[in-house]
Amino acid sequence: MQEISLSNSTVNLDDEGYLLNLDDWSEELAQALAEEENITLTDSHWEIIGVIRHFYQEFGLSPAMRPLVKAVGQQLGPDKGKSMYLMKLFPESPAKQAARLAGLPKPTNCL
Amino acid sequence: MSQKSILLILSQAPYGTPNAREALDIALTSAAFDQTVSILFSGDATWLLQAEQNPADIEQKSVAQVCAALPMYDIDQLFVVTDDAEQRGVEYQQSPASPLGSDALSAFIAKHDVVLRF
Amino acid sequence: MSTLHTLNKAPSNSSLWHDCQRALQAGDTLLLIENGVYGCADDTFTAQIIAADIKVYALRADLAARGITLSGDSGVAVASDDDFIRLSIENNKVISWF
Amino acid sequence: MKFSILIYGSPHNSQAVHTAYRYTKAALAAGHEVHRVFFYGESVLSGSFLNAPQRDEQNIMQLWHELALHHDLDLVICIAAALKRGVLDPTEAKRHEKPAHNIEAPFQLSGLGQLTEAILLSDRLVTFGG
Repeated sequence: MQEISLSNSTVNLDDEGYLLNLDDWSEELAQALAEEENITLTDSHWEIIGVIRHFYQEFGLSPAMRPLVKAVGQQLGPDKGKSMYLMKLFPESPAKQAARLAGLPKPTNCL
Repeated sequence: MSQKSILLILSQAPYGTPNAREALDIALTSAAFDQTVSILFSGDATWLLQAEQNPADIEQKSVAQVCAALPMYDIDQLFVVTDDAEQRGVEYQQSPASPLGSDALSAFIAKHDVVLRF
Repeated sequence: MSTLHTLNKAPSNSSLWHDCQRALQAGDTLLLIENGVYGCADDTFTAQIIAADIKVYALRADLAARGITLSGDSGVAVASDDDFIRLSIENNKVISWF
Repeated sequence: MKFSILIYGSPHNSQAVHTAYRYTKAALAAGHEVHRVFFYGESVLSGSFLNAPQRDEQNIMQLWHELALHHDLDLVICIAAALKRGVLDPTEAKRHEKPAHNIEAPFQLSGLGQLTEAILLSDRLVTFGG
């Protein structure tokens, strides 16, 4: 288990950095997780985090890459609904990294 | 990798056993690997298409929600055996699955390369 | 394009037998395995299928385990494990009904 | 010919795992290739070395184990199905902070993608359900 310290609390994470308790998510947590991965969250990142959280709410799944690209395209327009665009924002692996920052479970249908 | 036409026949009810959900996970994964998967809802699996499922009180995830996600995974070849749904009184009319009569079943099944049935 | 179907439940599981039966096409093969071989105890279950130009086999080990013997004129053939492999190859795909 | 085997039935509550075993053995004996055996659903319980049947009863884990060593078989247990049923290898036991594990080589945990790959690369996929 890992921990991450926020201003008023400490949040538990699993060994891969995903939240143990999904209700612990906050924007401050997303910031802190992003810093650990050397990502500075811009509006473009927040848009994607919003899309992926909405996806989880609607379907009960953390999306794999293809459905994530599709959801982003539907909600933010075709220019952003491209894997290249997501790779620039989340270079490690967009589906996994965005799910982690958004406080969702690790996607199980990933490659 | 090569392409094969994969048909997944679901026959079990959405709740009570994990079968339906585990079968859908095969579809989601195959789609993530860029494979074309068709899904046929037959028998008690026609209940997956029932409107207004709310499994919150039995503390299970909604299988209907997963079905709703299928088009996002580009799984849009969905079919329902209408005789089975109607025999059970399933309210499937709003679902995106195309109707298939049981007399057309054997020909439909025969045209796929790989058929998994759960 | 023909299919090998395997069926592993007794005919008392009538919805499974019904679902399997309506998926069979002329030229297909049905192999009864496990409790499916109880379908050989009464010819009426298999006679209808055979009449539709479907070959019907029952797996030897499962017949023996359950004490089921085939009546000579039932039209059902006994299959060894090797026959199961051969039938899987002779047909284009295998669908399992369970 | 290249086969892959998908097992779905429980080792304790169905005959599926044993029928699949006999099938695999017969395919190998006839000189065919078995590309992968994929354990899904309740069949993941087959891999546990903590199953302790009576000495005079069948030990299905042992049967598969010996067949795999003899023929260099790829025995894959679906990781998602396994974890929720308490089937873990040392790595997953550590990751989930569990005090024990119950599977080891030649069984290995992997994702459902291994099933998709097996479907694509095999001439026949044969399912054994519960």
